[in-house]
Amino acid sequence: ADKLKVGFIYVGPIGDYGWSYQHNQGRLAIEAALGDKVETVYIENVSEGPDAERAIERLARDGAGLIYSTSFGFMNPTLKVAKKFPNVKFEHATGYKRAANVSTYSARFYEGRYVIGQIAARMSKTGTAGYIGSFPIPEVIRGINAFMLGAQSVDPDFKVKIVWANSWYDPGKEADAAKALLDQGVDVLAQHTDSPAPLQVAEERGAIGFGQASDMIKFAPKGQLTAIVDDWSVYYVNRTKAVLDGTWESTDTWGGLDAEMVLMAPFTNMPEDVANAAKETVEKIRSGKLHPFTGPIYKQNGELAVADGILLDDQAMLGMNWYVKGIDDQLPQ
Amino acid sequence: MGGYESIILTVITAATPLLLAAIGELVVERSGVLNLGVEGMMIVGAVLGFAGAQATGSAYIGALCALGAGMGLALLFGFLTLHLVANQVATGLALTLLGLGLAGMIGEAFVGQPGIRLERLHIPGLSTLPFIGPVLFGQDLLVYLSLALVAGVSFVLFRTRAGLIIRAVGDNHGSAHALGVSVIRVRYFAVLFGGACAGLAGGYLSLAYTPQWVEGMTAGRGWIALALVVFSTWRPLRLLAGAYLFGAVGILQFHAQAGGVAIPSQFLTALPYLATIVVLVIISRNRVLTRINTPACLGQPFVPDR
Amino acid sequence: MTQDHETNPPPGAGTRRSGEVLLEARGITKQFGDVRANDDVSLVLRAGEIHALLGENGAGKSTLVKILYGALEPNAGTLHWRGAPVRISSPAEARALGIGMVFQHFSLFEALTVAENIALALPGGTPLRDLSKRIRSVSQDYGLALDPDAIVADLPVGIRQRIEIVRCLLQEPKLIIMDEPTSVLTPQEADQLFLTLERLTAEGCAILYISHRLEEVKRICHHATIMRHGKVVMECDPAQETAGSLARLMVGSAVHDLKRGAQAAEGGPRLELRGLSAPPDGPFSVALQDINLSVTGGEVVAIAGIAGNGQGELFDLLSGERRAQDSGAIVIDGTASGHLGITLRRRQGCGFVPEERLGHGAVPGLRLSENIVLTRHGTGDGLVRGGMLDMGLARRMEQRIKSNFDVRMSHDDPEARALSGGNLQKFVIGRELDRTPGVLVVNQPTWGVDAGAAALIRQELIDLSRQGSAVLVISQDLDEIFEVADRIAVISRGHLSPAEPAAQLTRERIGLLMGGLEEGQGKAGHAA
Amino acid sequence: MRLELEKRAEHSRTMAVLSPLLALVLTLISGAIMFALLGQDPVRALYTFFIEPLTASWSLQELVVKAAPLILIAVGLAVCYLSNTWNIGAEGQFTFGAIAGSLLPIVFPGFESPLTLPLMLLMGIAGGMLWGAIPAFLKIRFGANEILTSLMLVYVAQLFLDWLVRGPWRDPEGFNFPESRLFSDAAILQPLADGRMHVGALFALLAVIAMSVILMKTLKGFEVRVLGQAPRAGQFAGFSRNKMVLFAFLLSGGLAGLAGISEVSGSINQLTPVISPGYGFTAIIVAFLGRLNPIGIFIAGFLLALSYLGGEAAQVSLGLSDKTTRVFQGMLLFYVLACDTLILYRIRLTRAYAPSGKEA
Ligand SMILES: Nc1ncnc2c1ncn2[C@@H]1O[C@H](COP(=O)(O)OP(=O)(O)OP(=O)(O)O)[C@@H](O)[C@H]1O
Ligand SMILES: Nc1ncnc2c1ncn2[C@@H]1O[C@H](COP(=O)(O)OP(=O)(O)OP(=O)(O)O)[C@@H](O)[C@H]1O
Ligand SMILES: [Mg+2]
Ligand SMILES: [Mg+2]
Repeated sequence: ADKLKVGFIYVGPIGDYGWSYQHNQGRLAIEAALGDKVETVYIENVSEGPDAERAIERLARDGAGLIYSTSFGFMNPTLKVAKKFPNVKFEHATGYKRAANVSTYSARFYEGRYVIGQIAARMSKTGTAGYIGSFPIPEVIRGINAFMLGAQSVDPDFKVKIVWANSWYDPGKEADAAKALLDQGVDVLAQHTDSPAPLQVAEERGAIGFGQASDMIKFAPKGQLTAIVDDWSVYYVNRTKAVLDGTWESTDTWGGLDAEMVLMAPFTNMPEDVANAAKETVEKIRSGKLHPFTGPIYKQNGELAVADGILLDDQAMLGMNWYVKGIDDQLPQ
Repeated sequence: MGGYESIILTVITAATPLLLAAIGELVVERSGVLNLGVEGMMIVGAVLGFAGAQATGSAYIGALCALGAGMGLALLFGFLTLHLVANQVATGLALTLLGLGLAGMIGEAFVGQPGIRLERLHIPGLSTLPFIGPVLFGQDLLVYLSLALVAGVSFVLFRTRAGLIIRAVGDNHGSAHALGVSVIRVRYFAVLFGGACAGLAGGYLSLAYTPQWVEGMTAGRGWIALALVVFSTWRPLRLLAGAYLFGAVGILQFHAQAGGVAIPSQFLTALPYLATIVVLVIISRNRVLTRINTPACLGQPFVPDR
Repeated sequence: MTQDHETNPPPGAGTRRSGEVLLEARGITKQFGDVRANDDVSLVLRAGEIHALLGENGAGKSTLVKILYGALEPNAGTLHWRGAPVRISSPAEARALGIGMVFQHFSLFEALTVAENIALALPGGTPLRDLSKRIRSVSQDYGLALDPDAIVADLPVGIRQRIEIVRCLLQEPKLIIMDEPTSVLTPQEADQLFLTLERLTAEGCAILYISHRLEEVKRICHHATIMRHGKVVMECDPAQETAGSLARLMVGSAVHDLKRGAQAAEGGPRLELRGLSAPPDGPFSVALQDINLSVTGGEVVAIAGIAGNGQGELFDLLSGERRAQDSGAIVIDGTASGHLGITLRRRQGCGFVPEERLGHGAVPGLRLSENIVLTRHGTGDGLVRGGMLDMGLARRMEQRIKSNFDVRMSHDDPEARALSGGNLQKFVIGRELDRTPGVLVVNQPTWGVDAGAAALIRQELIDLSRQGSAVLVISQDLDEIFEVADRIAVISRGHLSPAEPAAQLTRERIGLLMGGLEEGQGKAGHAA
Repeated sequence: MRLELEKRAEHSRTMAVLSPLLALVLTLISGAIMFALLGQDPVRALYTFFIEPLTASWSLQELVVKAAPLILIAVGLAVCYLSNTWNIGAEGQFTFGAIAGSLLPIVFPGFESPLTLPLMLLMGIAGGMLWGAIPAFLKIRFGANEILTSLMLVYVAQLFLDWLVRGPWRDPEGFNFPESRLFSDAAILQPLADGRMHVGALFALLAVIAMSVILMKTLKGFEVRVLGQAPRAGQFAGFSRNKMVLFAFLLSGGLAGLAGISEVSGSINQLTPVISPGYGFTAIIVAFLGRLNPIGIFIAGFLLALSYLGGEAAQVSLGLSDKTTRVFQGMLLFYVLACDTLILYRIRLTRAYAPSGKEA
């Protein structure tokens, strides 16, 4: 009975091989690391609408002492349930509202995107990359900006074409988007949607691209340059231990390459110098020498967004809804 | 590859699963049965197609498995709606639910594995011709099959006795029975054919379109296929046009986005749906044609006198 | 027409029980749930013979012939074809033996062409184009002209009957089963059919002929088998019987003649049509051309005509299911009513009975009491108050109609579909008569109804008129028309001839009018 | 031997009651077998699915929360299907109703008065009606097939909502995340008890009662049934097919819209890109499962809601996957549909007919 029950709420099926799949890997890591001190349970495919609160409450009522709600849309439901169960600890991914028993956490994927931006600029012959977005939310926009800043650090005239799939994962649609981009003359693909479909398209068409959420090298042995891997296991194991130790506190964690919440898959299919440059960038970011959003950064209309030498603060990054100069897409306002 | 030919290739790829599923459903509906379980049969086809290819290493065997999977679910549907005269609408919806569940269960083992791609058939000499080469001669087998099915279904339905019987059963099952046509048998055949096509459509997704298994990868294409059948007023050639139109609008919206058209992407994404409505409205104004082509017994239960 | 029928002797008369035995049924029994539709029925059909199968509604005739045709399976009994036992388990097997059938309720496909409809009943292998040629030649040959490329939905009932017959003929059958083939035909069409039958029997064909029209049975049949409650009660030579004696044999008791009574004192016109015209309301419908008619209280006026000449369209306009373009074209009790809907016309005191009982006059899946609400919700009978239904009242009305009009049912207030056709017709007419409507329009009052029930219904129509109501009967059945009508008009291709007193009209003249004799006289011509 | 159906002369009232029970028994047996095959204790699994959610007040309330929108939508759809109008776009009408109803609390957050909620609900109903009126209009005016148009409009409504909450209606204090501002208390349907059950549940109950009365007791309900079963007879009765199409779409759209705004106001308290776990589609199943009868729908709504709750319970306490739930639900539906055959037919196994010999 002194086992800690750890609950997970997933927005998709654990078989999506993307977001929910990676969180489930984190859950398995807890079981592997903490063995019989914990018991984990999960509910998958929980819609972000009215069902979320019930699913979370179900876990709390079933005796979970720690609950991870792993999607932004679970934010308000998590807080509501947390209010009712002050003794249960909650961890909400990618949100911004906290409480005494609710922590938030997310990963600085944009650090990885800066790295792949640089690689893209070095590898592209046409000087244009294609970028498949899921939905225009700050998380994705931040990624696009980081990618662009990375690319511009190599080639100031680099271009990026953006299409929105309006879906987190629909392999067919993502593939169509990828093909449309390649047909418009891009030769490198980046994606912020979850399926390996765009990479498969790149592989087939002899183009290159980057994996998303996990290492997708199997899907594109010649086409994947690297992948930004979501790795929640370190964080999950630590936080679960903290509950076991009684040291858990409400915090906001935003870990990146240095916290090993974001990993880069091996750099392949690129010349050694490109790979070395990339590794160097990773190292610099990890050690804090390089921050992707360091001024001067200009918005699309030329307005100065971040002054010279200033680091953009987390608050501004969290709600980012502007593009950096050089991107000629338009955001819904 | 030049711009237009690859756009056309993309459109063909996007339209093929819709076309495969819809041409099967067209035959089903022509025989008077409404099977709303296309999405369910497709997704089971997708997962078993993938599984079959993984197990044997052959995408063709995978496609056969997909076909068989679709037929298996169709058989279940047939038993309920034809033998037990259960409500077809509700049974079809239940089939979708069941299919999504089964596929997820079966697919758990295959998540994260790259699939085996159905090869493109390269016809030496022809497929390297500029423009028409890749478009006409460099496709995979299922693309040709989908086109052959349209031609074949069109021919069989309107030029052969078998097709005549199918249309007759859909038009008036009572009369067909009185003439000695085994209504139930004809409908079983049609339902199984529809299942085979839906299964293949699913297989196309996991073997050719995006060779992988991801849960829920049909993403509503079964519903679109159903809509296309209505859109086509149950005529195969119009179905072909509809599927390609839908595919084309879907692809072109990505080109519009990438080309920097300043319209919110949601509106562009909604375009294929809006276009379908508009074209349907235009078609529907010719009510005589619609009436003659609509199977009069669609969805109605039939129990033979014995 | 290819033959002049004056020069042909009238067919029939005389027994010819000499031909080869083609089909013999022994001890056929068929059970439907609690109903024993056929009980140990035996029957012998010979080549060259027209064999009548008689019986009142529900006697089991259709059931028996469906068994002979392989469309139903008997529970017991055997069939013998030319002396050898056979099992006929499907219509295809029956056709292979040489048995053809013309169904009582058409077995046609509306969305298909005539040729396709016919092809479905023939063995495969004939290309449609060759078949079309054969259809053209055979149908010409028998005087039943058909356009093989026409779509059935476009065709009137009479032509549909032709398709059934030609379909049967093309199979070159040795035995033809006809279930009430003449119920939708004009006298001329029926005569043409009889010639065809005569020719077929001369060629050695056997014909099993079901009809409720006893006169025609007497005229053309060589032998008759009479059924009652599923059993064969008697065999006879119909030529030796009278229509009355045949009816008595069928029903088991006498059928009374109609009492006409004197026409009531001439009232004013209650229903007037003044230059009523209407364009076709669909691709398959007939245009009505300048129709004039006046029906006064106290009389029954009948409109004769071949099916599909605008009767349905006229009925829809009279009932208000379709509005007239000119509101003055239909005058009811002095009020211009062409623009009114059916509910308002009912409120004016009109009653309507359409041709189709199930699906038009009544909803199959609803109870009889609910079917009363169908036509009487807006007539101020108190069935609806403040939008709420008074089903108690409806049930009391149902009881009343049931007892007043002898509607027979197995239990109280059943669904309409559970009633036999004849009983449903009694109910549908009783529902309107129960209101004593000032104007009653009835389309085909006794279609497919047996002699006993038909007599009852016709008597009710006459009685209503004698109470001062105007009754308009649309019918194809000339016997019926002469029985009930005071005046008769004929509709042909959307034109209506002036109504003339029944006593001054002969069948021949009506036949000519049906053929379009007076169409468009003195008026603008019409396109054919 | 072969299976034969014999049509009953009329609907069997006994079987109408017995068939769902039979279906339930068959489901339980098959479910037990399936769970045993998956290595579970069948009794415990079935208990988790069907009984456990009924044992606690909170889950009973959750059951109501889940069932209410399903019932509300399905009751409206039943009127459509009874009148032979094929609205399968309730999901879109739900969404559009939610959008329209949320206009007040999002665009005019300062407007807090006792009128706020009633106005929101009315606007929600109006929004659903508006979205339903489109396919009705296209059908009446152009003869466009409503199955297709109403389905396509689902996607359009969802994308429109998506655009709104990511664009103009984004919460100004929400760090540009895709969500609207939270509704003020004046715009929230109040809870009925200590749990999440809110006033919206009463709408479902009222709708069931109202629709039962309308369908069984009023001329309008009669009109619905007549036009659905025999359109020609409906015309003969003086009812208008076109008006019925409009009526059915407005009614079902309005109820779906009401369900939409009730969910948003009562459960979510804000607009988000996803506001429905497919209520509009599940409600189609509920409508048929309840045999298009309001009382039946009431029961069916709870049954389906129970299977969702039971499914979650099974995931948590038995580790059964979400897919098992769906398979199980599919099975339940199949049995219910199959057993309904008995209402209109007798089933018998017959020996093949022997050509000679008297009675067998
Ligand atoms: N499929 C059936 N199921 C149940 N009962 C049936 C069925 N078909 C016919 N019956 C019953 O069998 C009896 C005989 O019907 P049948 O149709 O053979 O009569 P009929 O002599 O052809 O009458 P009609 O003159 O009206 O054509 C009727 O009482 C009818 O109720
Ligand atoms: N398919 C069927 N299933 C069940 N019962 C049927 C069926 N067809 C007919 N019946 C039964 O047959 C009777 C009506 O038969 P039908 O309509 O053939 O009339 P009928 O008995 O031939 O007399 P009528 O000449 O008045 O139509 C009803 O009692 C009905 O219950
Ligand atoms: Mg009969
Ligand atoms: Mg009959």
